[in-house]
Amino acid sequence: SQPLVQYLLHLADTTLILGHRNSEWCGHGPILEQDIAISNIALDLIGQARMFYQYAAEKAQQPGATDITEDSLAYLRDGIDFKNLLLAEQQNGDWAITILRQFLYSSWQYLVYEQMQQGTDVQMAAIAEKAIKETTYHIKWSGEWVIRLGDGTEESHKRMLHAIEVLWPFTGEMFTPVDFEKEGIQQGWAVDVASLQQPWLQRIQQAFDEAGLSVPQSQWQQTGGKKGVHTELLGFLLAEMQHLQRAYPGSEW
Amino acid sequence: SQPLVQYLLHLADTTLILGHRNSEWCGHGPILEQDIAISNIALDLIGQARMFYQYAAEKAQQPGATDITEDSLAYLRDGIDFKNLLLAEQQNGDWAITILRQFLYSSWQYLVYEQMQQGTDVQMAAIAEKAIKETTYHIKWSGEWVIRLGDGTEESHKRMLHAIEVLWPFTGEMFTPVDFEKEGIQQGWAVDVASLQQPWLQRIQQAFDEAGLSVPQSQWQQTGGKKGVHTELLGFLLAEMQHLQRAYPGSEW
Amino acid sequence: MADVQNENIFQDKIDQEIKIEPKDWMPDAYRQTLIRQISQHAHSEIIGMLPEGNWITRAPSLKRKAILLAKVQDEAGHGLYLYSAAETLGISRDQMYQQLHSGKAKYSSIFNYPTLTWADIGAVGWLVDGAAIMNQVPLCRNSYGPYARAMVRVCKEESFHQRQGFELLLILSQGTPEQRRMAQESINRWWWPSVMMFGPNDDASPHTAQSMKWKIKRFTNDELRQKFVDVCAEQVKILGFTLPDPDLKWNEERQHYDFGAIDWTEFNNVIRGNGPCNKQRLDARKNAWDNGAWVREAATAYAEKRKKRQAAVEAA
Amino acid sequence: MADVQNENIFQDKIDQEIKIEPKDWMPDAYRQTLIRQISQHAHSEIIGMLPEGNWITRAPSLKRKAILLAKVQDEAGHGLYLYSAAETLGISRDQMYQQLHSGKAKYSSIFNYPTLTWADIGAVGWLVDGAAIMNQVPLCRNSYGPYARAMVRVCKEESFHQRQGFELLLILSQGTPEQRRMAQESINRWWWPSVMMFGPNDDASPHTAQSMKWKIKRFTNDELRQKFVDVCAEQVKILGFTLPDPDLKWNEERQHYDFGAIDWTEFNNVIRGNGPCNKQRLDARKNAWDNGAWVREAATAYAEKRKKRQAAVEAA
Repeated sequence: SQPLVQYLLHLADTTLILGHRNSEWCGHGPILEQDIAISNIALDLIGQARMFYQYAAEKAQQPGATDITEDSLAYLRDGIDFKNLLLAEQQNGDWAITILRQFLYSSWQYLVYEQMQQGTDVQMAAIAEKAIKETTYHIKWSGEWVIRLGDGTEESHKRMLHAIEVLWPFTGEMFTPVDFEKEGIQQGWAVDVASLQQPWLQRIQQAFDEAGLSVPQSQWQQTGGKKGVHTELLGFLLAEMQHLQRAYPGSEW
Repeated sequence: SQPLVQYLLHLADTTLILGHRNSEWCGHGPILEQDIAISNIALDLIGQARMFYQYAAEKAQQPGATDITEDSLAYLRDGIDFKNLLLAEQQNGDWAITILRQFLYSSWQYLVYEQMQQGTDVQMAAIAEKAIKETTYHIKWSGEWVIRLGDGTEESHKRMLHAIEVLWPFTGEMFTPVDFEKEGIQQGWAVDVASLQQPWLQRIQQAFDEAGLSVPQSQWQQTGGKKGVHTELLGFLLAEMQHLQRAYPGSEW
Repeated sequence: MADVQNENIFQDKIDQEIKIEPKDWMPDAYRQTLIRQISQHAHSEIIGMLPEGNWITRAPSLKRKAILLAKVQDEAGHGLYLYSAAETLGISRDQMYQQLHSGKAKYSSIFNYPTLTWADIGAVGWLVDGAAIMNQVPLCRNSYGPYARAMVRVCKEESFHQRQGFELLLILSQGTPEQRRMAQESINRWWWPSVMMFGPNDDASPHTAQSMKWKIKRFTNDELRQKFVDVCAEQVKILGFTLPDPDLKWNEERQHYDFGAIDWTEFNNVIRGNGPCNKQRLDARKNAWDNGAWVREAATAYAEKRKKRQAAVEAA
Repeated sequence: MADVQNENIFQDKIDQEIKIEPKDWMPDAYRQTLIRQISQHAHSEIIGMLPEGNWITRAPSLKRKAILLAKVQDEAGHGLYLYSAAETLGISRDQMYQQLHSGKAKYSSIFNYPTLTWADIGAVGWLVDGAAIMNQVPLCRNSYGPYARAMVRVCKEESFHQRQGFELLLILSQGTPEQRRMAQESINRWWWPSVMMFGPNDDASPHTAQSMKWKIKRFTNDELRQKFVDVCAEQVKILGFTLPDPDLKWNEERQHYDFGAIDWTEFNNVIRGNGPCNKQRLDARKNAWDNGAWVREAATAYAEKRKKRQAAVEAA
């Protein structure tokens, strides 16, 4: 079950890290209602992460042991073992970057969950079924913001262009399967992400059209997240996130 | 020797934390020569911290044991046990805040070392003798910058006023002895910081006069650092600084 | 109708426990007192997000992270209800923000203290939310309808938060020596500021009589404070910790706990802006507001464009 | 004097290993080549501070923190020497910065890779500084006096840095399994980019011949690269790690290590701006520059005020 565990960790890490990033907005959002909305999405993502971590812990556990838990997986692995998409760990930047990151990600995640519901793994299918409802809302919310900012003021349009420039190189990774995924695709429990690129692009194109924005043409793409090769940002995020678990090992909280 | 150890930790923590803050500039300074200068001051302060930590470790060690080291003291205590001055942990902000923080601090540190050289503790006296030479340069460098920015452009003057507003509430703590200091003053190994306030203020006044800046009148002062009651900034600093020691316990580096 | 007559009808309703509603006549001083109190309360919820928000990224387990995030989000929601209640009195949310950012409007001083350890999240929940509830529960029956209804929703969630805070401390109390130390140290720091949350002593609280007559207030500061001390002095025993007050002692005669003198110098200092985090808290909110200006402008511009386009379509 | 005659004298000096000095006549192409090369080298030192600087605040011991900080500071010093050397050729430091910030001037592509673990600090020291030294030692004897003298100082410190990097990895190699894994993974990431530091293969490097005639360059890219591979292939054995090249093998006949084909697509990608950190590195420098503008302006304004005051005093 090693590739399965890796796959589950990839899903768990990505949702946790993105949830963590979104949660950094809490108390600092540009509009009170949107502060609540982004915190809500953070909560949804952390909730999804917990389901994947719990399942991963169950699968990774040696018979009779109890040392692997959702928290040991989230708090006691270093960056070299984190398998989140690079997109998820990118900084919040301004509101344009945050909502575009969410839209690019949720649009992908929706397609993943859609296929996962049909996969051979019953538990993953159940998680996907629950999570896809939340994701539907995340796409709607972030997509509306993409249009609002793209078609808002000159300033907001400029910031959206900047956000696209910053984030686009991190999208290719979503559709590039690594070894554990390839094995899972063969065995039927992993989503064939390469096949999602066209439908994903269509959805992005549609929103961008409405927003007056252009999808960048064939640009260089950065990968590595799923193999534990991250950007320099993740190390700082984990140092902060894991501090208490590391500083007071073996404690109950 | 408990109060002595606490006193040594107060000195060590303060110089380490300020050195750490200054080191954050490395590679990001406004002028290449000044990037080198602030890194140099950071190095000096970290060097001084090491001498105090090593001495504290020696004093805190149980006979025959070796588990207390400069690194265990720096990396394995949490904020509640850190005794640095609050001034040291304040964020770098802009260059005005950084150089004013240094000037306020070094002007105090110089007076402390001056008295420490006359103290009853031979090892502290030796550290002070070595360190005071460095501190002399730190005052000169930062004092010149205070004058340069205070008497530079309208913008730089405004930023100096802001820096004074931000940092002044953290200066009173330098002259307010806590229990371990009071005991040390009685026994002759701690510096009577209350007596330094007037000479310190004179030095600041002199530089401020030349810079066209005013010393704030009797303002409220924040204390707590020496007792482990810090600002919210220290926790984040320590999470970052201590990450590797915490994540890989018992490793040699 | 003459004002005197209005005033009589108004006070009559209040005496009969009939809610005053936005369109009803009310004395200007009643309106102003309510605006001041409700907006101050709303601001407290918003500023109150910051000290707890400070630990969201460092919560020590996924469960705790989710609980804390949900709690801080609830506070944003409370802010929302309360701003809406205040708006029914004829002040806009932007006006209220402006008063907050300029320093004209106040918020609860308790949020000018820093959260320094994870245990503070527990202490804030137990003591600060606990004190808030003492203040707020009577407000569910206050005479102004929209405010009373908002408070019903707020109180329901607050008491949930308080239980979570207590439970967090309970876990720490059963934990390692470091955890127990962390929790006790946290209680030591938060106790007195929480006791001060009830405001000045009654003899130094001149507006109380009028507010009680209007049923905006139903108990005096000292009555509520005593109740709070009585409850906490018992609860702290369950935690196995102590409250940092050597004078705290059960008084058989009064059937209340006696407690030590409050350091009103500190209280007044913090109110005057000289608390550990006054500047930091207000700066955080002002930054959020300033950095969000372009977002709000874009949203407005887009909404207007849309409206125009729709009008053009309908006209065609 | 005719240019031909000048050119002969110039080349004569070079052939006799006499240094060219700033005031000497030199061909424009020589000057431009040197400006490009020295400023590129200076920029590399400055950009090179960033990947290592990334770990200063997280260095795992006080000793390592001091060593790393001193090293990064040394690089700033190298930048300073080199900018000064370039200035003797008639370009100002501000002009050079502008070329860097606009993307016109290049810097070594190696610094567009991220430092992801503490082991990277070791790998950068061992491999990146190691490759740099291979390139730089011959430059100590290059024909332009100020550049040659700057390089003597640079090389002395660089070889010290390289030893520190190797020693850091050696400690990790003797450490826990996690530390060994961290180190091997780091070597895997840094090996090929380091091999690419020597630039394109000789047959794709058109300027080499002219540069060698001018003694700006003394060995070809491939010669230096081979030397680097030969040295590292031996040193990695001491560490007990491996280099990520299945084709690496001692060739008895050539008395050199054979090694695998280089992925020039990646090399060209990174040079064209598509490396993992190109944008981030340049943004960091541009931000430092932009945020420092008011500081530089204040320093200039103050210096001028002072000068005027002094002049006024002297005139009086």
